[in-house]
Amino acid sequence: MPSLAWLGIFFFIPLLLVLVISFAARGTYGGVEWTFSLANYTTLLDPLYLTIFVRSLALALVTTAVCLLLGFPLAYYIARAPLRWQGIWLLLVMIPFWTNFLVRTYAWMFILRTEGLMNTVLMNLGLIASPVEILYTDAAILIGLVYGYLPFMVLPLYAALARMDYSLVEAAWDLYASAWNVLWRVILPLTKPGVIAGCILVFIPSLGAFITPDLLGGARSMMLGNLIQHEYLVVRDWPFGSAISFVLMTLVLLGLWGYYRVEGVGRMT
Amino acid sequence: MPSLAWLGIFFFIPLLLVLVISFAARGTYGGVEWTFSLANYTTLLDPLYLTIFVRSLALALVTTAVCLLLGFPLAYYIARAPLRWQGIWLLLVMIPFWTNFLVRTYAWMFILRTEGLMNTVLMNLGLIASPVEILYTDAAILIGLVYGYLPFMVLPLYAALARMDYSLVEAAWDLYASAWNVLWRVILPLTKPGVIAGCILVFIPSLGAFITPDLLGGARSMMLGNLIQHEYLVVRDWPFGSAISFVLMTLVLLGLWGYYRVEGVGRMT
Amino acid sequence: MALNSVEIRDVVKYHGTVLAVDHLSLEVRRGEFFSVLGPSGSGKTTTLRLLAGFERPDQGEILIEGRSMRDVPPNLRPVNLVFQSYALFPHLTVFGNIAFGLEMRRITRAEIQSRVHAALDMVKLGSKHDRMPSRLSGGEQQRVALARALVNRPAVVLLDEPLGALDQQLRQEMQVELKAIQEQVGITFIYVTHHQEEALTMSDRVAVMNHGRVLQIGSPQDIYESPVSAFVANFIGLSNRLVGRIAAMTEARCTVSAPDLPTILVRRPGGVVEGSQVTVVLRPERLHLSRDVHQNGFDNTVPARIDKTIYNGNEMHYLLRLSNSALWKVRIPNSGVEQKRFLTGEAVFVRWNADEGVILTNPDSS
Amino acid sequence: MALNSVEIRDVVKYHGTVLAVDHLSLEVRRGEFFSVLGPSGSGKTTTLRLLAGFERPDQGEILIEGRSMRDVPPNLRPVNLVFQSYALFPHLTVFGNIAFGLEMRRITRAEIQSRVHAALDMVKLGSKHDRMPSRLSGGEQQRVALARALVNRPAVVLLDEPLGALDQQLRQEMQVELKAIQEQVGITFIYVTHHQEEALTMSDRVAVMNHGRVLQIGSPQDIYESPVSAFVANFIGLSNRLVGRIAAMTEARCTVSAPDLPTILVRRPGGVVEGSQVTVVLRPERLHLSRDVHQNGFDNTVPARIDKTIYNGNEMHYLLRLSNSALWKVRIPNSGVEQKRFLTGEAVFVRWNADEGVILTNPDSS
Repeated sequence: MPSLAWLGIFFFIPLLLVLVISFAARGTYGGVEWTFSLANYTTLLDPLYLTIFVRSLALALVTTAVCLLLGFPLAYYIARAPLRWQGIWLLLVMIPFWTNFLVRTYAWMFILRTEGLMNTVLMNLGLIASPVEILYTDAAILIGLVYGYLPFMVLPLYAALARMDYSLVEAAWDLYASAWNVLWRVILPLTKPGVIAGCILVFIPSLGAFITPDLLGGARSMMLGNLIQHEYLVVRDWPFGSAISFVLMTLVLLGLWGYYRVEGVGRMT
Repeated sequence: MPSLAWLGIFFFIPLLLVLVISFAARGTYGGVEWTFSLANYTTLLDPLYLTIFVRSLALALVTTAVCLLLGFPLAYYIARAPLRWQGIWLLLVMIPFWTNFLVRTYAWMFILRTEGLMNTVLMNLGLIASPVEILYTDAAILIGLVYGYLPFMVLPLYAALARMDYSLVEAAWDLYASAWNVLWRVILPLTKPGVIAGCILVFIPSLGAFITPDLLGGARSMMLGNLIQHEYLVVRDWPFGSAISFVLMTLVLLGLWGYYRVEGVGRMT
Repeated sequence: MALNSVEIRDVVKYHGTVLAVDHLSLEVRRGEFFSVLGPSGSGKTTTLRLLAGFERPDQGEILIEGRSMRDVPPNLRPVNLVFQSYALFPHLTVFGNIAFGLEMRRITRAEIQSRVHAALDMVKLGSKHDRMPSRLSGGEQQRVALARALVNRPAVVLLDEPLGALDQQLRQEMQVELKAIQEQVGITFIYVTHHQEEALTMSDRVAVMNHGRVLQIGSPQDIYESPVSAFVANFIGLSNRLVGRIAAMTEARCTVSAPDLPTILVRRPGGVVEGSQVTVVLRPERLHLSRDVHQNGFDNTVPARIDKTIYNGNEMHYLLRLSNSALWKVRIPNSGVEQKRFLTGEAVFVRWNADEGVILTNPDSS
Repeated sequence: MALNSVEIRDVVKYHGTVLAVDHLSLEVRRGEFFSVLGPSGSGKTTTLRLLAGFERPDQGEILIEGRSMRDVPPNLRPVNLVFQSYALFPHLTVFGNIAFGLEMRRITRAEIQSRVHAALDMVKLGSKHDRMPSRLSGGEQQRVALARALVNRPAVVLLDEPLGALDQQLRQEMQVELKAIQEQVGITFIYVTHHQEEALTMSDRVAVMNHGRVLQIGSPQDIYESPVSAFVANFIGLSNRLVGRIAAMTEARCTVSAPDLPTILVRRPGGVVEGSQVTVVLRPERLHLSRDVHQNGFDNTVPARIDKTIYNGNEMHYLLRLSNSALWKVRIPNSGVEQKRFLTGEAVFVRWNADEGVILTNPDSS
């Protein structure tokens, strides 16, 4: 197949290059010195970097969980709405996607900062006495990430729920299942591919995000995305940046491969 | 609906804020001075900015077109493959998505630069005599954008093609249609929602991209995304950045609304 | 315990502005095989969904086993539904599907085992308990759906066109089997269908519905032999119609005269008056054809011409044009090689006995 | 011009390792309504797809109008297919669907107009030319699919179970209509179905297929009255079977003896020998029942017991247990109110004439 050929070149050469560079060393003035060493990978075992790894994973997981908890009822509501409303709802959900990522993130800075919109409104309403400090905390990063990636959760969930045969829900209900059991024993198993797809689509960019933590996070909030950005743009240690990136990708692909082995890949579509 | 309430707050407040800020003025030391003026919008009519607008639109359109031309045959091939292969193919197509955007872009820098991988290979093969200058041209931006956003084109195209009733293709063939007419009169009209969705998903982030033009584009390659980034991060003229962003969003939404009026939104799903 | 498994009392149900069920009252006896027969849009499926609890009546009341179902959600009702599409859980095995209802009711694991296997044996699927539904044939899926309802031993099993997706031959086999299973378990079955043959062959009683109302309730024989309206007569099998006036009456019979036709002798129904307009309904298989006007032994003889002949294997269908230009159908069993068949265009005489005709006084109350 | 519209010469087609069509040879005459009847997996749909050109034979040749179709793609073949699922273009109106083939062949706009409207009138959809297919009923969609094929005036129209998605009543109406349209236009129809009644009522000739091979080709009467194998007999309607040996022969008849049964008189077929084992096939509607052993006028009488009775409106189905414990079916038309019905468990006599039985010498060549 000619398509196979260009796909291979176009898709895999850059990834192979990342792999190769990750075994090289930083040149004196940045750039790459073509030696072979595992130093970049051993450096990653430094507690400094392991901490960043764990913090980033935790934040990405929490982001994914929050998106799932918010997105599932929303997607269910849309999928059960009259057909002519479904499209309009989906457009609305996509709205954040239509604006520049940077601009959206700045909007959240305006909202969350100490003398920002949220505190002003809440204080004027008398709900709080003194401003809540949210900006430059992990909570602010979480809000920014959820806002940015919720559409990626809702769309696959919607697709799975819209495709689900609703008579199965009725069948479970008829067969003595409570609302909780209908959700847990029927809806979730049937829409699992959509749930997994949504979680992947949120988890991966959350893990690599650097603009949101940069702008909304505190001074100590170095995340994996920032670390890679830092190595590439500031320190100009591309080999080390590549190594971080490659470990990340490997972890993600291993997770997917595990899922594939358990579930069969046909269901992922 | 409680879902309506949180959706409204969560989704629209940040956008409204962008709109409000776009009518304000830059404070002396950055930040926002709360006056009302249309100055930010009139500034946009300056030929300097109009040129950036047109250049960005053109590059985003070309990116979308190239993604469509590459993505359609690929998606068709995947959708007609045996079911068990479809999932594997989709995973492969998603590969670029699994790596950090920054890292991917740097990989293209290594490949495209004058003494880079591509020129080395082509010169060693004797296909070219002297290195081709691609890095720091619009062509490099194009390659980077296509690489980054092709998965967003392939996925909705695949979904539309997989859902298409293949017997309609056979019916057209049976009714004297040539391969070209089958494509043009049957397959494309039937998968139009997927084509539109794919084009939107590629066009919008292409228009707002700033990392790719920043790294792969030349010194004179200021794009809309860079402009917004520049206004926000360097000049710190948030009101002007908001105005650019808002105009962009309005254009996109008008385009969508026009499509909705013509086609009915139910089909977009 | 109540005598009736199900009582529907004056139930009204709107879908938006459409009246789906119109002051419906019905009683279904315990252990009965009761069919609700009607065209699509007649309200029969809505009736079933009201019984299952997926929809609530706008007015009226539903009692199951003498207990009001007002505000009782589907999971607390003693009924189980066999869906038209089967609605088998695709992520569970055959066993898992059938055990689902028992697990939800927290039956012990040992009892679930024995009851599910008994149900599997009843529907002859004992060996396929660990298959996924997608690997079963349509007929097998149908059996799993039935077992999934029966295993719970509900008061009533509701069946929504359960044989609709099967092809003709399998459908006929399943009719016999379904009836046998119902007789064996003794559970009340309420069977919704638009297929008249299914309703006639399986049911103890049939309710014919149209436009949300019940037109007639009775045994299959009642419905077929004595339809109360032209709609029922037409919906339950083929029928020929003749509109005329009652010209004379004796104690047992009456004479109907229609333009351009000889007078017709029909059994006299209750409550008709001389001179009133009536419709006579005749089943195509009750008519006889001959070339000879003088043949004896029939009360009525009408001349006609053969318009079309259709060979059907076991019988011939003839379309006839009568002298009043009405189009009638006649079905004659093929009695073998020596049979004389009639040809298109031939002049023939249609004959039948007075008792074969049914007089409808209300021309159409559909 | 060739006499035959279609000739299939020794065609073999594998799907992977599965033999879908096994050395098939067929000739279809010009203007004929030809049905290919078989169960699913019999190769009938593959045969149709080979004719349409969607699949290529692995061996053998196909001629349409005397011209070899080797390497001719579907868009250049003078045939049009009516799909089982209709396959109407959902983005085109009824007019656009029917005009599609004409537009592809660059017919002038004026001629397209007149031909499409003529086709619409033929299928009685004149007023719905600007509807989208999704707004049509199943029967209307079926007509559009037919018109879309007929409007091109192909040499052959191929129909793939076109009535499969319609319900019983509509299907019977469409059978009559489809046959009338075919007679009107005079185009060769090749009709694929698993539905024996459709094949019998509409066809000039029927080919019965199984396992990729043709078992019998003939008129509907031939196939129904003189099946060549038990598979054909069973597939074309219900049948009762009796296995025995030829005990004696006269010029016109032979006597068959079977264990635990009286000897049976049957019409003598060609090529049987005394003592050889044969299967006698009897149609359920050709049998008569009585309580009285001494009734005259039939060649054969066999005692039996009623096992099950099924009321069907127009007829009674009886399941009988014979003295050799075989299970037979008998169909008796309901002849009205005065009729004596038989009850489950009753002892009866089954009677029939020698000419009603068919002797199969090859027990089963399916």
